[in-house]
Amino acid sequence: MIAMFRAVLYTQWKWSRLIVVLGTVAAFAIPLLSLQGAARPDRGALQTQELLGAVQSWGALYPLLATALGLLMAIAAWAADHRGRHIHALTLPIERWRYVLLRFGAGVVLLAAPIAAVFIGSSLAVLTATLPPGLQSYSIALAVRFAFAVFVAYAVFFAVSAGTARTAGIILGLIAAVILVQVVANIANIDLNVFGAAQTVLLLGPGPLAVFTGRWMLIDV
Amino acid sequence: MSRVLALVSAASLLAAPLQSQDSLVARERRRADSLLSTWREAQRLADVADSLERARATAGSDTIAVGGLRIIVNPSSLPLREAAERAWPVIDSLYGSAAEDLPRYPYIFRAVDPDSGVRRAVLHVGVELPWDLDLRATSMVLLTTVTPPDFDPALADWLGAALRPALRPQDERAAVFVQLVTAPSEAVRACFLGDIARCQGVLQIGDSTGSLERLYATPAEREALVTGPFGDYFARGATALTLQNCRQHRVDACTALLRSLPPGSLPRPLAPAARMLLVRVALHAGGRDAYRRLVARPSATIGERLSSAAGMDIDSLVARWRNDALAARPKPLTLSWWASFAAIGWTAFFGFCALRSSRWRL
Amino acid sequence: MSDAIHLERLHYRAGRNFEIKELDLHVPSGSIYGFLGPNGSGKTTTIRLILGLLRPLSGRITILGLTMPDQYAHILGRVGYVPEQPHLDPTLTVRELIDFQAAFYPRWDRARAEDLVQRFELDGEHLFGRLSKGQKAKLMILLALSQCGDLLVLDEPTDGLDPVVRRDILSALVTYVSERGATIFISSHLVHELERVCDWIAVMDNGRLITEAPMEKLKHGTKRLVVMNAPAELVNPPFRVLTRESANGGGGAGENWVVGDWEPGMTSYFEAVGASVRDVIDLDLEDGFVELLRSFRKGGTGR
Amino acid sequence: MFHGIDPRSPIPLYAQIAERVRLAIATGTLGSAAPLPSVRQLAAELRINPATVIQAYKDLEAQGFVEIRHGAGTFVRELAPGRRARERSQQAVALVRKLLAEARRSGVSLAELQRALETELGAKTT
Repeated sequence: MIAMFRAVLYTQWKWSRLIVVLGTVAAFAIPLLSLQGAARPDRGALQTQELLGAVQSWGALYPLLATALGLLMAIAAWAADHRGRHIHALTLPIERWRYVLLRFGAGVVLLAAPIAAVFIGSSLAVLTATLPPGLQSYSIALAVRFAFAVFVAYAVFFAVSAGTARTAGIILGLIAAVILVQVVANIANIDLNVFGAAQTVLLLGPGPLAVFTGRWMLIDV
Repeated sequence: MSRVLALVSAASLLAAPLQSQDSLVARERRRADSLLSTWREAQRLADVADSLERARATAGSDTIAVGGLRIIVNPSSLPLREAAERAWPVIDSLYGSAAEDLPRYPYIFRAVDPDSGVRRAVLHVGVELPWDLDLRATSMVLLTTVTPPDFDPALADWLGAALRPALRPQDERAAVFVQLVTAPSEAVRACFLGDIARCQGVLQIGDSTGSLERLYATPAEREALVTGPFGDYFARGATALTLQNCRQHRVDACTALLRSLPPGSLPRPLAPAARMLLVRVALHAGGRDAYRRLVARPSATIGERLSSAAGMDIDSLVARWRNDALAARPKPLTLSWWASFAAIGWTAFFGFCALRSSRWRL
Repeated sequence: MSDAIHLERLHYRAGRNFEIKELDLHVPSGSIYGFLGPNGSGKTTTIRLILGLLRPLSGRITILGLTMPDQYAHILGRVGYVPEQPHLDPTLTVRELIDFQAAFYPRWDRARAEDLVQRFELDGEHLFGRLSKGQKAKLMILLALSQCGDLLVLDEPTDGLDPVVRRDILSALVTYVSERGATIFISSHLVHELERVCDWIAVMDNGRLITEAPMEKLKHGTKRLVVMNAPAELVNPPFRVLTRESANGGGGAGENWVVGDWEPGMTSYFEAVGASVRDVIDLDLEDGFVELLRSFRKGGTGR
Repeated sequence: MFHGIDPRSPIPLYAQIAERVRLAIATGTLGSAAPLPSVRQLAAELRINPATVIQAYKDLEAQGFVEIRHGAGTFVRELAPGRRARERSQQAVALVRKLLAEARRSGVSLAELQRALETELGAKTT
C-alpha cells in the first residue's frame, strides 16, 4: 500500500510540480509582504491603523491562493486519467475507491508544502516586524484556516473533476434548477428567497465556504 | 442770560436726539418686553397643548406600574408587565436612588398592528410599538427608551449619548479596548501604555484649554487630521494654500489650520463608548447614590462630578476605567472549533462525492 | 475448470446498433488462444468485458477461477493487459512508468523488466509520448510481461508494426509462455501471426462467436472439394457444408464446395450418394477464415 | 536447419519440424548424441508455440530418432548404420511421390516425366 501511495505521489508531483512550487513561494511571500508596513515607527500612533489596513488588504489574497491551489491540484490529479479515458487506472489491480483515495491523499500531501510555507512565512514576518503595542499575531490560526480552505477547495474541485461529464452536468443542472425556482418564485411573487438561503447555507453558517469568508488577519487586536 | 438760553436750547437741541435716543431705547425695551410676554404666552399655550395631547394619547389606556417604571399603553398583547419586571432591576442598579424620580417620566406606548394599512392619528407624544413583540424585544425597548432622570445638558454634551443601561457591557468594554489600541493619536497610545494623566486629557474631563496639543501631539497626527476628515473643508478659499503646505509635512501650517477651527469642532480621539464606560465605572464604584451625586452639581467640571459620584479621586477612577478596558481584550475572531469541524466534514463529504462520481468502469 | 477465461451466455449491448448475445468462450489455461474477427466485430468489447472494464447485461465471467466483477482487483493483479490504443500517460518517462506499474503488482519481476528494456533497446529517460509506435507497443508488452501474470490479454498487440518489432514481441511472448506456462489471449486480424503461434482459434463476427476450435482441427477440418455430379440434397452429411458453387466453365456438374469438420475418410460418403470427389484442396487459416465468414454472413449454420 | 518453416502450409508445424530433424539426421549434419535446440530456444527463434516443438520432439522420440532426457534436453540417439541409408531412401521415395502428385495435377503424362528425368540425369552424369 505504501509503495502504491509513493508511486501515485510521484506521478502527482511530476504533474503538479510547478503549481506546488509557485504556491509555496506565494504562500511564503504574502505574510512577509503584509507586514512590510510594520517597520515604520515614524508614523507614530497612525501606524496601528495603517498596519491593520495593510494586513486586511493582503489578507484577501489567502482565500484566492487557497482556491487556486485546490483547483489546479485537482485538475492535475485527474488530467492524465481523463486523457487516457481512465483505462489505465481501471486496469490497475486495486479497488476503485482505494485508487481515488490514493489520488486524493497524494494531492493533500503535496498541498502541505504551501500550507507550511504560510505558517513559516507568517511566523518569520511576526518575528522580524516590531508590532505596535496592543496588537497580537495569529500565525497559527491563519495557517490552520488556510489549510482548511485549501483542503475544502481541493476536495470540491477534486470531486468535480473526478466525475464524468455526467456529474458535471448534474451539478450544472442543480444550479440551473435553483435559478429556475428563484425566477418562478419571483414571477409568481411567492415570498421565496432561494438565493438568500443558498448564500447563507454556503457562505455563512457551517457551509462549505464559511472557512473562506472568515477573518484572514495575521495581525489583530 | 442769552448764553445760558443758548446753552439750554443747544442742550435741548442736542438732547432732542438724546431724548429721541432715550425714547428710542425705551421703545426698544417696551418692544422687548412685549416680545417676552408673547413668548411666555406661547410657551404656556404649548404646555397646555402638550398636556391636552398627552391627555388625548393616554385617554382610555391603562397604566402599568412596576418599581419606578410607569407605562401608559393601550390594551394589547404586549408582555409589558413581565418586560418591566425584567427591566426594572437593571435600570435601578444603574440609576440607584435617583430611579425613584422615574415615575415623573412615564413611557407612552401605542400598540399597533404593523401590517394594517389603515391610517392612524399621528401621535406626537410616545412611541408606536408593533403588538407582536416578544418578551425579550419588549424589555429591550424599555431599557433603550428609559429617560435618564434630570440628565443635564453639560453631561449630555460631554457624554455624546443618553446614559442608559448597557445591553451588552462586555462588547462595550471590548470596543473601548479596540479604540485604545487603534486610535490614531499619540495621547491615546500613551494612555493605553499607562499614562493616566494623558488618559484624562483624552477623555476630556479636565479643563478644555490647549486641547489641540493634548489630543493631537505629533505632526503626523495633525497632518492626517487635516488632510483626512477636514481635507475638502480647507481645500476651498483662503486656507487652500496653507493646506498645500501642510501636505508637504509643514506642521506649523497644519497647526494653524486646526487652530482656525471653531471651538469644540475638533474631532474627539475616543468615541462615546469610552466616556460611557467611565461613567458606568464611576456609578458602579459610587454605590446607590452615585447617580444622584453625579447629576447634583451640573455647573461643576465633569472630572469633579465623576469623582464625587464615584466617591474616589479622579486618578484612581480613570486607572480603574483603564484596567477594566484593558481586561476586556476581545476574543480573537480566529477559526472557531465548529468551523474547523465543518471544514473537515465538508472535505470528507466532497471526497466521498469524488468517489461516487469517479468512473467505476468505462 | 481448467479454463483461464470462461464466458457463459454473455449478453452485452452498447447503444442500439451493437450487441453481443449468447457468447460462450472457453480459453484453456496454458494455451495461446487466437481471437480472430474483422474490425468492429466486438473483439475489443469482449476483451473489455473480460477485464471488467465493461459490465455485461447478463452472463457469467470467470477469469482464472475468479468471478468477475466481484474479485476484479485480484483478477487484474494476475492479468497483463495490452490495449489496442496506448493507455499510458505520455508525460511520464519509460523508467517512471515501469516504477509506477511495479508498485501495483505484487509479483513484479524487476529483473525481467530490466532484461526486456535491454532487449527492446528502450531508453529509460524517454518520454512515453515521444516513443515511436513500435516502442510504445514494446513498452506495453514489457509492462504486461513483467507483471508475471498467469494470463495475458493482448488487443492487436502487433497491429501496424514493422516486421522487426513484431518479431521481437512474438519471441518475447513465446519465451514468456514457455517459461511461465501462462495463457495468452491474442485478439488480432493478422491471420498469419496467429497461425504461427496459436494452438486455439476463435472466430467472431458482429458480436457472435462463429467457431471456437483447436488450430489443427480448424485448419485441417476446412477443405475445398471439387465434386462431380453431386445430388442437390445431402442427407445428414458427416461434415458441414459451408459454401457450394457450380464451378465456372468446368462443364457438366462440376461444383466447388467448401466444407468444415472434414475427416480424410469422408470421400466414401460421396461414392455412396453417387457423386465423386475429383480433388481435395487444403486451405490455410486465412482462406478458411474468409470462407467461414462468408458462409456465416450468408446465414449458414452457426457452428 | 529450420529456415523456411511455413505455418501456412497444410502440413502441421510439428510435422515440418520433425521432418527437418530427420533430414538433418539422415544427411549427417546431426551426428549421434548431438544435442537438439531446447524447446524454449527453438520456440522463441521460430516464434511458434512451445507445445508444437514439444509435440515434434515427442514424435521423433516415438520414431526412435531422439532421446528426451528430462532437465538435460533432447539428444540424437545412436543409430544403426543401415538406419541412416534407409531413412535417406525413404526421403527419396517421399520426394518422388510428391513429384508424381504434382505432375498429375498439372496434367503431365508419365512418359514425358520419364524423358525429362533422363535428360536431367543425363546432363548431370556426363
